[in-house]
Amino acid sequence: MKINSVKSKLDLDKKIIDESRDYAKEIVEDVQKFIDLRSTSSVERAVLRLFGVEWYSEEQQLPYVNIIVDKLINDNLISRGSTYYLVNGLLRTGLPLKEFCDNIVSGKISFKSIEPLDFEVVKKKAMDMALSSSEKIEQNVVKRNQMIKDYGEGQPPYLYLIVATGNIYEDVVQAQNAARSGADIIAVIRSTAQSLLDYVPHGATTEGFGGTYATQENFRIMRNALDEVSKEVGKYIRLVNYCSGLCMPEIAALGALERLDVMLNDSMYGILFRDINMQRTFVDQYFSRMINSFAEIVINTGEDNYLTTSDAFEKAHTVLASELINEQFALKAYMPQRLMGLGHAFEIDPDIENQFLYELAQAQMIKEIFPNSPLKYMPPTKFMTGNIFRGHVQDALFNAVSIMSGQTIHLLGMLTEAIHTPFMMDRHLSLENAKMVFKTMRNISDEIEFKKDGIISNRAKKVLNDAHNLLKEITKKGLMESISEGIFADIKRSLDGGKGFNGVFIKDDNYLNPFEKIFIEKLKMRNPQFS
Amino acid sequence: MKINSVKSKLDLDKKIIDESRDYAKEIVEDVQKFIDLRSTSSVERAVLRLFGVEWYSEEQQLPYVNIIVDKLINDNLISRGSTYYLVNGLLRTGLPLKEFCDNIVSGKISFKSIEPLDFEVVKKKAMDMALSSSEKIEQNVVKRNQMIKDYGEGQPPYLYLIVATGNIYEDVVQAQNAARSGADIIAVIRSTAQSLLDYVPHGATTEGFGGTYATQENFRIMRNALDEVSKEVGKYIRLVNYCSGLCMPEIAALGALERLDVMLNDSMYGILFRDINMQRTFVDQYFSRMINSFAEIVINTGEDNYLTTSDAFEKAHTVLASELINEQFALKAYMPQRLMGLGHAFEIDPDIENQFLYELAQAQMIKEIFPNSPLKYMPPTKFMTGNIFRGHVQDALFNAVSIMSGQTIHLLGMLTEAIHTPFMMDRHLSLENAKMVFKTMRNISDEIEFKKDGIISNRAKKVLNDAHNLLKEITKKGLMESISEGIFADIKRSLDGGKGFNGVFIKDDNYLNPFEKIFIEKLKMRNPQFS
Amino acid sequence: MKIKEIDLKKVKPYGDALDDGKIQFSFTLPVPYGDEAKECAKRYLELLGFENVMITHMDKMGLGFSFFIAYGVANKTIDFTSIVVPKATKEVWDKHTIVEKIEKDLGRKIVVVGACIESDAHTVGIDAILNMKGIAGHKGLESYHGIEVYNLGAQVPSEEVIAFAKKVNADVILISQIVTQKDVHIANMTKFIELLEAEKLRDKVLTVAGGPRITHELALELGFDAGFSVGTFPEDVATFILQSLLKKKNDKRI
Amino acid sequence: MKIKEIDLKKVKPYGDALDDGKIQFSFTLPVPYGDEAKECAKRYLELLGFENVMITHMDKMGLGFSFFIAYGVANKTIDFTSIVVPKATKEVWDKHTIVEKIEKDLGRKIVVVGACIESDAHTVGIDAILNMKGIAGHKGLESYHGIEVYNLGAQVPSEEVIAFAKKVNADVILISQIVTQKDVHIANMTKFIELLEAEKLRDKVLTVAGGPRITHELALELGFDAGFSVGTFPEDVATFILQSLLKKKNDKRI
Ligand code: B12
Ligand code: B12
Ligand SMILES: Cc1ncc(COP(=O)(O)O)c(C=O)c1O
Ligand SMILES: Cc1ncc(COP(=O)(O)O)c(C=O)c1O
Repeated sequence: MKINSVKSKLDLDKKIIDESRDYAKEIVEDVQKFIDLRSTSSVERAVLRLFGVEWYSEEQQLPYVNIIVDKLINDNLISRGSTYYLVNGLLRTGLPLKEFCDNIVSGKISFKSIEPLDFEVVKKKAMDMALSSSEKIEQNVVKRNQMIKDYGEGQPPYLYLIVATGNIYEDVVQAQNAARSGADIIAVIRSTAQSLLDYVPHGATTEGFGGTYATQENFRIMRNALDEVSKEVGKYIRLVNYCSGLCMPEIAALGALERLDVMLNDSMYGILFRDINMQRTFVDQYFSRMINSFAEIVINTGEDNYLTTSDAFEKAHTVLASELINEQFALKAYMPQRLMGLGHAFEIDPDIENQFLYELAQAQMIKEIFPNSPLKYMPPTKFMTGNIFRGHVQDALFNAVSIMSGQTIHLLGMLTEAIHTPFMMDRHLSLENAKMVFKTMRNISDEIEFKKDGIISNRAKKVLNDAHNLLKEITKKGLMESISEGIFADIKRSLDGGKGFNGVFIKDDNYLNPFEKIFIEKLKMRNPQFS
Repeated sequence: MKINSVKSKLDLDKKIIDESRDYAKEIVEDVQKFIDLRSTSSVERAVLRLFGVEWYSEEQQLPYVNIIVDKLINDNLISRGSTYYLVNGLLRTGLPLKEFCDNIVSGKISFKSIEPLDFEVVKKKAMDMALSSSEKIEQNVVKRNQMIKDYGEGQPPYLYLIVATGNIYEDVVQAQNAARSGADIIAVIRSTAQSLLDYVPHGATTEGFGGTYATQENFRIMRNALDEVSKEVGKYIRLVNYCSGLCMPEIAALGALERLDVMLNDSMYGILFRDINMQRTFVDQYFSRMINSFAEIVINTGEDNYLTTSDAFEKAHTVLASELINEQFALKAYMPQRLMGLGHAFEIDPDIENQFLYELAQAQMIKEIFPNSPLKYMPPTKFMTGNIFRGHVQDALFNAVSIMSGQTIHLLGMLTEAIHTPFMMDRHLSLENAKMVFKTMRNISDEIEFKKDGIISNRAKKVLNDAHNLLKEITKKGLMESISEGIFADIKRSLDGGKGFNGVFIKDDNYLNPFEKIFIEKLKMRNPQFS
Repeated sequence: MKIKEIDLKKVKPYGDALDDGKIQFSFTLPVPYGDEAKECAKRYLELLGFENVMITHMDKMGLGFSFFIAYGVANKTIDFTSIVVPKATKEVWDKHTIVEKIEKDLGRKIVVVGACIESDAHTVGIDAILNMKGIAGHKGLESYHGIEVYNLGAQVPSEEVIAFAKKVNADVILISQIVTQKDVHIANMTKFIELLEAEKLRDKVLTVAGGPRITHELALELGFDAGFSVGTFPEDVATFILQSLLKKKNDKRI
Repeated sequence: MKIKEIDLKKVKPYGDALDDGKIQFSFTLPVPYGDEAKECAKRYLELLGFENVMITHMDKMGLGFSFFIAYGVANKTIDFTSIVVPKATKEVWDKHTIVEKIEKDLGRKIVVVGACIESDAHTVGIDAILNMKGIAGHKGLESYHGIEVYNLGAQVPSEEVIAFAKKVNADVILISQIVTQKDVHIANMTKFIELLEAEKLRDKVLTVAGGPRITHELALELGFDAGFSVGTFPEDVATFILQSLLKKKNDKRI
């Protein structure tokens, strides 16, 4: 993804930025120690999916991976990880993958009944198998790069549009038409209920609620549709889905396998906004991000959400603080900055005098602090109303700030935001709005400077200072404790509360996850910053 | 009218500005010599109107002033001006004004039949009468100032809206509602045909064509309506009409008498866009502006019109050149800068990359060159389409440039510009758009600086240079010759061509216009720059 | 005045003049872009009964879809004077008055339970009504002396809300529904009321619904005692609750 | 595919899904702002035949007027396949071809007279067609070898245009009408054609009208030979003229 470079204009104090980053690092290292000791049911399911276990049991109405991992849990075997038992079984039975899994799922074979081979023997085989799976993902990376080379791509700010009909086939119609109208990136919004499902639904789906289920087959259908339209419009169209919720690592695996390009993935969103257990989320995000990074998938973090429940003007610094934390978590997962689509949003009340200046200050500040990250910029939502004409102007102002401050991933604001999930024509008008503003202001970021110690510059400094103070405070308390006190989004979550806690387990000394090893090794090679 | 001050950002060469202004001065002085020798039928009618001759002959379907001046022309008396014969007649007959005029109009008394008194005697009486008329106008000035003091007023950019139903009573409904929605200034658009009528229609009118006739009674009705709503909304609402066309000086007189606040008045618009004779226009604009100035009416010049027939990007410099000329003409008529609402417009094709930057350059440049004039900024019209949503965004960009560059009189762009004369709801939405953009960007002009030698700054310099060259060329040829070569708006007009030429005459040595004398004297006192 | 008087018994849209009937439209047709599409859009609006139809803009929207902006004239009239809209409260009291009246007139505290029920996770609206912070400077019910608030949060099943309300002996249940896609709010609200009836609580507790697409009328229709929409302040809701409880109290007395 | 196929014989608006019938509206009613106004707007759209009407925005517009934005569902369908739109030309030639064909096939120059007639002073449109400069890089007819152009400018009375056309023996008269308020363009165009008929020139010269609200259909209806609207290029007009003149020539031969 191309990232615009924007010159520094805010006169921010580098020392405060560096210190803030150091605090964030300290905060995250603390949590990472905790993460390193644990795995989760969804991590193990993701591992199985990476091995290719993509089947679904109609009888049990569950994916194979869930049935298998549940058996390992019930058999008290999970602390070694799913790899060991899968590979051990394959070696012992000599069955092909599908057949072996069929037998486990149907109960014909039980894990306990298979004699364990020597760890190193299993590990060797597991590494071989994982290597060949990883190659599939690497081929996706190659293919993406080739297509971008062949077709070209848009230019930042990339125009990002959502489709959300609930029916993957209707989504295809709308996504292709959005691309024809100028979209660069298409996100298929997920059905609301999905993030709290502890399994990934299966197959092509045509009924969703406020969105379309994320399934491997739906990923494939949409990827094909976008490849088709990429060719037609002469521009590689990126595909997005949500790597969030109880199945975060599995979705990461599916995204990697089906060549998604961008995934919403946040180290804390699930905790705060879906009441998913903290421990579960921290562990899940680590492996998810490693997969994302390996697949060269750009992640999008969810700080914009904070501003839907807390006030964007008063709590602007929480966005920055959270981004610094998200950055450190991503680095821990061997993700380079160029894949970190840190999120922020244009959500200050437009009734505040000089709102535009404050939004500009915030957007420019974030860009200056994360110059190498493909920032994800969210449009106004909370202060949109049923007045679509006014909304269209709010969106135009948002578009203006985006191009003025060099944002990378530009989610399109919809004039009907407060009314319904977007109509096809809403998307069309919204694209037209953004394209027009971007074109007419193309080089504005290069042209305009900010007054020293003016409203813009002072606001940015204040927000940075506040974030600095907040991070300092979190360093003292620890992140988990801070979250339990409601530091982000005015939402409080406890260490053992929330959904999915029972999926967390402490890893055995003999725990095995060959993908983690391979990814780390290759990511170190690919990104010199980690070696 | 308050005028925002904007700091200099474009690094324009003061020498080139000064030289350009000197050229404009030279150009205008040349024309002024020509003007000083002449008067016109409409100037003489204006004089009569200032004396209070406001009646209308139903029988002849003409205003008294037309009938009277036509008689003077037919009797070959006009070169002394209308004042002498009117006042002489009054003195000789001892009749009150109305009765005397009745007799002239009905033909019962003819001017020729009245023996001429000594010039000085008539002059003395004329001066007395004119002085008392002028006081009425001065009272209007006092009243306006008092009302602004009592009610307050908007802040620049002042929101300027048009009404144009054709029916003055329907206009009142719409104008009052526009004020209630936030308008600062209301213009009653004139019926299309009116500018080419060689008389001012009479009475309250309810049928117009694309606008409402400008009549003294209509002025009164609207002034009362706006005074009423000013009180209601707690803000003095200004009234605008068109001081253009064949009756320019008369409309100026009516505007002064009925307390209009702003009048469209241009030294060349009639020539170019209404094919009114050049000589007629130059003479008429001189006396009109003097009246406007005396009544403290802000004029609005019409350079925006150039960009409807020539290309706004290529011919941007003609706007500046024309403004410099309009400024000099106004100075000759003893009008201070603070009353010169020089016109310009946001009319560059939005399909040109960086259009916004070019518009901003132009608007800022004009503001820097005329820092003390209440600039009139016109919205996009030519590139508006039937797509009202896109149009609303174009208008938002225009609003942004206006607040960024400190414009004073801000004509509201209408999302339906390419479709119909504005609906009530169009005005409402358009006000909402501008108010929102202004509020959200309130202090932006103070906050933002332009890169040295960037696109904005270079564009402004280029336009200034081109205007400088153009003015230099006009200096050589003379303005009249230049116009005949199509220097403005790609339109060519000849010295003797066009409408209304037959109304121009050379003044006698004994020519008398007491108002001119009084106005000049008082204007010199009021505005030290002229004494 | 020389213009037609507005006849509120025969109202029509007003574009630029009384009774010109002008309406603006935008819509998409699943037909390929071209002159035929434009004509089709025009005739479609004519088919719907509009006159003087003008397609002012047409655009290609991908393959096989065209977008239109249009103006047209509607000729029917409606009698404005006959329209009566039921309202939850006639008069809204301010916080101070409410607190005073709770103490003096009601003489006991009010227990309120609130939640975003079923699939809905949009808590901002109900939080605005219930939480201390309130909205736009208007403090929420938590801040009212004499009101005891339990805010159960997002995606709470109706069963849980009702069970909780029973437990704390609630006077009022407030439920919020923001998502309306495929009329899911109607389904959720109906389910809630049915469960409440099954529990025989329907007449014992006051039920109040809210959300941007909830009208008082709709709420009544679905069996609630009141409905509140966009722009509601905590005191609007508190007034309704208190007035209803005072009425109950008086009714009992009689 | 698991979605309904589009049936072009039964077309309905498409909001977010096939046949959902969604349309957006905005309009003003001359009624005072308030809940009754909102209900009135809703019922009015229902009266016009729309279902599922949602007033998403209401605003006060001065005294006694309210502005509304709404969405609703239209349930009628239209047969797209039956729509046929008459067009001035089947195929448009480029300038080069036109100039060549004038010389070779027509064998004589074409005389064109153009004007903005009556009250209309909007010359930009007709200038775009006639003047050297043209529009968007497409040169105007003046630049065509073989076409002689007289552009009479703004606000020319029909009488003058016709007299001039007679004088120069025009093959074609082009008239432009931009202002349409109170249907003044219809009145002006009708007057023009009547005068032309009175002069017995109706069958001798080609008549072409143009302007943003002029359709080919409307022009034919009013007695013109063709009409052109927004987005017309000089070559569109030149092609029509040449094709008509060539046809005339051939018809004579036969
Ligand atoms: C903030 C927000 C979110 C946040 C919610 C955070 C939170 N904790 O609340 C997040 C990001 C989580 C979110 C998620 C989703 N959202 Co959402 N969201 C919004 C948004 C931008 C603002 C809503 C809001 O907070 N308004 C401000 C409050 C104060 O207003 P209010 O709710 O109307 O409340 C007032 C009144 O209605 C009333 N009121 C409300 N409730 C009650 C209750 C009672 C008892 C009373 C008396 C009064 C009352 O009083 C309040 C104060 O005046 C709207 C768009 C918009 N601008 O409206 C979309 C919107 C509501 N979301 C939408 C959707 C589809 C979703 C998702 C389903 C998307 C997806 N597929 O993932 C998810 C899932 C959420 C779920 N399960 O419900 C759609 C709903 C479409 C529809 N009409 O059906 C909207 C309209 C956006 C859109 N155009 O697509 N969303
Ligand atoms: C420029 C302009 C002016 C300029 C005109 C300068 C000039 N010499 O032309 C000035 C400032 C003088 C002006 C004045 C007025 N205008 Co004016 N003006 C416009 C504006 C902004 C642009 C028109 C334009 O130039 N379009 C660009 C050209 C290239 O497009 P076009 O005309 O459609 O032409 C194309 C096609 O239609 C076609 N075509 C056009 N004519 C012909 C002829 C033939 C034979 C053919 C084949 C093709 C053809 O080919 C062209 C090229 O593709 C429009 C708003 C808008 N954006 O449309 C208002 C607009 C047309 N004006 C309007 C009005 C009301 C007026 C006034 C009456 C206002 C007043 N009361 O004073 C006056 C009076 C003018 C008069 N007597 O006619 C209204 C008309 C409303 C209506 N539908 O009735 C409009 C729509 C603005 C509005 N919303 O109020 N105007
Ligand atoms: C990181 C992230 N994940 C997920 C979502 C939303 O989807 P859900 O919570 O339904 O997975 C969001 C929403 O903005 C988000 O920011
Ligand atoms: C100075 C001036 N006068 C008059 C007009 C228009 O009105 P008319 O020519 O009908 O007088 C304009 C239009 O923009 C103008 O700029």
